Amino acid sequence: MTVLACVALPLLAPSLITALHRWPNPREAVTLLTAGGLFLLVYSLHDNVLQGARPAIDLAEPLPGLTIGFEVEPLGMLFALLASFLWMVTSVYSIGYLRSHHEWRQTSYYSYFAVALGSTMGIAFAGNLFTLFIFYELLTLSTYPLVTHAGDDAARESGRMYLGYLLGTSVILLLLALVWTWSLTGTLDFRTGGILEGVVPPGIAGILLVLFIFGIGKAAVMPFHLWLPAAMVAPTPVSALLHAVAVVKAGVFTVLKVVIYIFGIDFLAAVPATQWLMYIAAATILLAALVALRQDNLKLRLAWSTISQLSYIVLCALLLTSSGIVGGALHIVMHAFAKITLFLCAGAILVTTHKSRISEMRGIGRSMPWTMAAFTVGALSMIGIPPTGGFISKWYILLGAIDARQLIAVGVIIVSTLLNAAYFLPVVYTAFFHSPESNPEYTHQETHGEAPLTILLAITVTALGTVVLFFFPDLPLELALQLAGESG
Amino acid sequence: MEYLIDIVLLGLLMITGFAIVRMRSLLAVAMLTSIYSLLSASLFVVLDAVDVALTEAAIGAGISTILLLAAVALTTDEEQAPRHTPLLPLIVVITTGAALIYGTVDMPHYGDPASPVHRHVAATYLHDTPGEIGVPNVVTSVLASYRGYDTLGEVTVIFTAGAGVLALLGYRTRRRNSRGPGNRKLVVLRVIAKLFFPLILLFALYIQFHGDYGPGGGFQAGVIFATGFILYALAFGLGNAQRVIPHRMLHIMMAVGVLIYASVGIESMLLGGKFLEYRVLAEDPVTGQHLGIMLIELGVGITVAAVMLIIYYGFVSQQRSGDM
Amino acid sequence: MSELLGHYNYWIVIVLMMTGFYTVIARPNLIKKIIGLFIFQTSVFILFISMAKIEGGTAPIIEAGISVYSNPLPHVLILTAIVVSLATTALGLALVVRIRQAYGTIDEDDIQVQDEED
Amino acid sequence: MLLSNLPALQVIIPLVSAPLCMLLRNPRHAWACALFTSWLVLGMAVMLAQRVYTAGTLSYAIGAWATPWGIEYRVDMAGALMVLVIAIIGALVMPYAWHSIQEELHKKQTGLFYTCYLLCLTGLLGIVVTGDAFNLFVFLEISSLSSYVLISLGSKRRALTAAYQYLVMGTIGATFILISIGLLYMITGTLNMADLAQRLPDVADTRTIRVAFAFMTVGVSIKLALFPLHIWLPNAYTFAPSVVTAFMAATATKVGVYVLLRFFFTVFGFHFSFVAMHVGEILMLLAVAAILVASLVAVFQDNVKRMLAYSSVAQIGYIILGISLASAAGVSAGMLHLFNHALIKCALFLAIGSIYLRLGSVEIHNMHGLARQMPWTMAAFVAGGLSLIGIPLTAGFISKWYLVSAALTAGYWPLAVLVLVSSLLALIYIWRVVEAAYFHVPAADMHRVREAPASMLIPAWLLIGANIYIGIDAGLIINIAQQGAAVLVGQMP
Repeated sequence: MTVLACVALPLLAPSLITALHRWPNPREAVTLLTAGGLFLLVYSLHDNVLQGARPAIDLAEPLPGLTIGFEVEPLGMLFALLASFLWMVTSVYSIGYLRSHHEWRQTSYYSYFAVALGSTMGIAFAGNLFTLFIFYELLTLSTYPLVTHAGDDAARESGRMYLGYLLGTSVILLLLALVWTWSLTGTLDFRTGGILEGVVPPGIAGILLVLFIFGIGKAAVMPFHLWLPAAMVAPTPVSALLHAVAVVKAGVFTVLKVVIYIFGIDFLAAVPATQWLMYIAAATILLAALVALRQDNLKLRLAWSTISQLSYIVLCALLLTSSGIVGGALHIVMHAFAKITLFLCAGAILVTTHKSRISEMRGIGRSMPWTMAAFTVGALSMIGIPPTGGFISKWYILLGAIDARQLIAVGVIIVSTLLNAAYFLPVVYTAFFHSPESNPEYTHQETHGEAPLTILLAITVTALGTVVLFFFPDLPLELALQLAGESG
Repeated sequence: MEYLIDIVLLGLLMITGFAIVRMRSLLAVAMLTSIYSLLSASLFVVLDAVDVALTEAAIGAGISTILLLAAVALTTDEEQAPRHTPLLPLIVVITTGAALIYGTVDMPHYGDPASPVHRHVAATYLHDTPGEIGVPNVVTSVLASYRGYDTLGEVTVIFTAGAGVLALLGYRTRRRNSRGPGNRKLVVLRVIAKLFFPLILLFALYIQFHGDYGPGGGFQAGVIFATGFILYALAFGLGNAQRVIPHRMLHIMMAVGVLIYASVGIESMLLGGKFLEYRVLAEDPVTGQHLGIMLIELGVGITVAAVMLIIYYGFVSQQRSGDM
Repeated sequence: MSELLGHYNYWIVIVLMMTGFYTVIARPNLIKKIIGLFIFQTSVFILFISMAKIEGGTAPIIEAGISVYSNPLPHVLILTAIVVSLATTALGLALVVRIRQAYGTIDEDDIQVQDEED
Repeated sequence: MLLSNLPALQVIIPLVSAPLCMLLRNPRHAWACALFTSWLVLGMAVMLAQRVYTAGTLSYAIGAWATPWGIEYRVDMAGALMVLVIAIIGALVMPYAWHSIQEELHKKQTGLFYTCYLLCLTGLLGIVVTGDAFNLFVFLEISSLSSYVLISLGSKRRALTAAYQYLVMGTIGATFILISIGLLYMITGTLNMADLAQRLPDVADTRTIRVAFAFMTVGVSIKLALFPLHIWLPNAYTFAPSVVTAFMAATATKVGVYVLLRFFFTVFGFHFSFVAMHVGEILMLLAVAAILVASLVAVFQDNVKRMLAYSSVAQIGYIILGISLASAAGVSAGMLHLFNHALIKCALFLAIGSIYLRLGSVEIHNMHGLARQMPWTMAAFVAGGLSLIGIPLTAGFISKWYLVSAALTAGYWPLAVLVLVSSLLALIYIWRVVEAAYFHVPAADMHRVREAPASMLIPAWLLIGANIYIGIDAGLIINIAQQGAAVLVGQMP
């Protein structure tokens, strides 16, 4: 029942939010209460799951043999905990952001946000691939209005791209893979060890794997990655939670699920296509990092960095080793905390100074020290420097690559770490060590101070989280290890 | 001899057909169409299909021609020259024709008594009609009883056409002073019309009730009945004709005909039979058949006559845009 | 040779049918098209009635002393089909009259030009 | 009396109420008559389906004449499903019609409109339940003639030319069917479909039967608007009154498909149709062309009704594609989509009709910001659109799923990809409307537009509800479709 409540609560919240559209404060209170309630619900599940319980519930059976149902397993638990926790933080942030930005259509913003979170919960707890697919599409549709929130031509243009890529890949490739799998095996249940082994020859399995990996457009493996930079027209909290955490992580989460529970990593080892897909993921890591290097718009740089980081997780999944799986699962969490911190900082800068370009941010650290300090923490975690959570996940990823004897992967990880440093540290450097006076155009610089309090609060929480996860990684690590234990 | 007539008629049909394609005056084409119809009616007589011949003559050469002429009068007489080379239509037509000719190769020969057409169902009709229906005209027995449901459909089709023309053309009631062509030259026509009008109606009644024994039936009777009125309207003007049978009356007739037909079917269901099972209508099955056939033929006649008049009124009450 | 003679009737009917069919699809005049349909359908009727013919037979009205009758079933079918054809013709012509009132022309090409201007 | 005569009454009731409806002078009475009849028809259709579901195929001899001498009514599972589709759509469209027709038609025409609607209903039902080839032709003509009239009643003058074009093409199609029936009769001496099916195998190897088959296929294809014989459809759907479009889009072409199925599988038999005549390959080719071309054309339309009309051509392509696979899975996927698409398209056209009523236009560029003024109507349109695209939890998804699965099982993976790609095209054209209505700054005079009346919203939302219900629990409908397909494909290897 709790499982169902986790999905239903955010899906039902919009009705209340819409009803209260004339009273902003109660409306925001509903969002905050829902977010808090959701986290508590999810949290209440984790103990059982850690002890090996797998709470499950079946709702309907649209097609014979295909059910809509939920089942909680360690990876889903991890993802749900992450998303619901960060929703709380982002909700606080959103209130400050939208109000100081005087955004329009705030009611629909909060409503769609809640639906998006509900869909994320649905993905996290999906008991089979079919259910996962349904919520995957629902997530796309519910985030579309958020992406086009601005309502201008640029937003509509980006919205088209967003929808085109995500629905396009999922309908053509992913759905094809789904139907194919179903017609071959008669089921789409997630099973330990996969459902395809013994049913499908490795050649067909390779085609299926290609369909799956590219079909999950949310994982943004090249060449289906362009929607992510396009989605950056959305308000910053959307980019922060959805396009650094919920949506993109839903993508890589699905990849992990498919690899572990549909194919099974032992079976995939016999499939030659795995190797090639891993190389594509590796290429995405490097290429996206290179592109990020050249971006002047901070949000775009973050977006390209996300593309690169997402492929880390895809790579992990395709390494087919248990430490790789652990690394991938952990990276979902660690990257989430770091990237959301970075986005929230970018939003704080935008709201306070109306600047979005890195070249305009000279000396900004002097007027916004808290924000930029948090930004630094996020950047360090992205690079993987202790004491931040990013170090831990990168450690496991590296271990996984070495276990798999994939020297190329090891090389890519090392090179990309350098690239990470190359595109994040200059931002920090510009903010703190460049003198603001050097640019006469921005003489009114000193007039602004720090960001609004709610925003700062949110940033502090996520930045602290990034550090705390280095010292106390127990909860995610245990879940990840349990996952690896199941899969391997 | 029969074959000779057959060939001559077919030849004439071909000539008429080609003339219809070639000619540009729509008035002439309408008349040629009438001739085409009349020729086919003659051919039907040669082919022993007297009922069909009667109908084709009444419908094709009669009503259809009147409608065509009315439509030409309301629109234009001259067909413009086609602007495209008719290459695609030619290809389509030649392909279709070739396909059909290909299909004829395995057909039973013309007039061949061994052909399956004559053996299976039809033979039974010819054999059983006297005993089961008690009507000499097998066409009537098949039309009204064995396949009576088709005929209900047919009445519905004609009802649909009536409703459609009403919806499309509606019509205005002509005031009494609009007495149509008030020309003195029409005196002769009027006298003749007065003479013929009752005769035509009488003939219609004969056809209506004689259908069991000879060619004819409700359908042909309805058309002839309507033709009588059309003649009347031509001679004395639409306004006068409409005073004899007002629109509302036609509406009611048109609906009532269908309802009579259907209610015969429903009645037989109420009496415990199947839909249109006439034999339950009376104690003796053959009497029941007779009764049923008579009633449904009446329904057919009423609806057909009403619809024909409605269509005619609809066309004639239109004004040609611009003049008239 | 008998092959040829046995089917000549059908062949002519097919030519007639195609004459009508051609008029429908090749002629731009709306009334001419309706006439084409009429010819097409009437020729199909001849096809049906031809197949009902039986050598040495007579009209299917039972009389003492006659044993060979032509087949009544196609006659019945064609009676129905004639009515259908009349219904179609009447509706088609009614439409043509209305089109003329609305467009001032009954030429397909002229109408198309006017529609494109809309 | 009622139960034993159910197959006949299913057709007779609307047939009788058509003349009754004409006699009523008050438009409101005529509407009430049509409404009552439609609901009665639905009630009977449910009973009929239930009986067929439990008792198997029903046969009813009209006039108590034994087959093949009399005309037989024959309802199997596929037919019952079809009757149900027609009845459901009719029952939902009628309450909707009142406001829409009052607005779009001249007052004098309303009575005749309902009469013609009832006739069209009669014709469609008659086609489905009949077991006699010539009777099929007669009822086909009833439905066709009445639909010509219904289309011509549209408010623009192009409705007349659209109706005329349909009349000419429809009559050519009907004449082709008549020729085919004639040829079949010539060789077999019978008109009863079951009897034909029995006698055909012995004479199947004649050129005459082959030609008959070809003429039947072409004739019916015109009626069901199979590409490239679809050219009458876009104009007809665009300019017909909204109610007519909604009704016809959901029923008329579907009945055409049903007739095709009947002849392919029941009369000519699987072996002749698909093995000897290779109709599967031809249909597959045409279906692929229909899906691609019509979807592409739809993307570029500004008039939403025309866009949906082209989309219908594409969707018919899907149905035919399923059939062309010539497998039980394919045919049941086709039938499933036939049912689902009827629900989807009817809902969409109903929503568009409401928009036309209030906005006076169905052009995308006039719909900017419409969603704020007509939230329920637009929400229905979006929900229907999502179903058309085939988003999960909608009926469209279910049928697409089965279609793709059938194509994969039959080994035609490019077809599976094609189906999915074209659903993206559907996404594009639906989304153009959504974008205009939701994400554009409202036009200046948009504020005077009001939401449609409840009598028009409820039918549309009932259909949407059915769509979603099937999306969540399709068990029953899949079962019916599979049974229907099993009946049709019965003699398949």
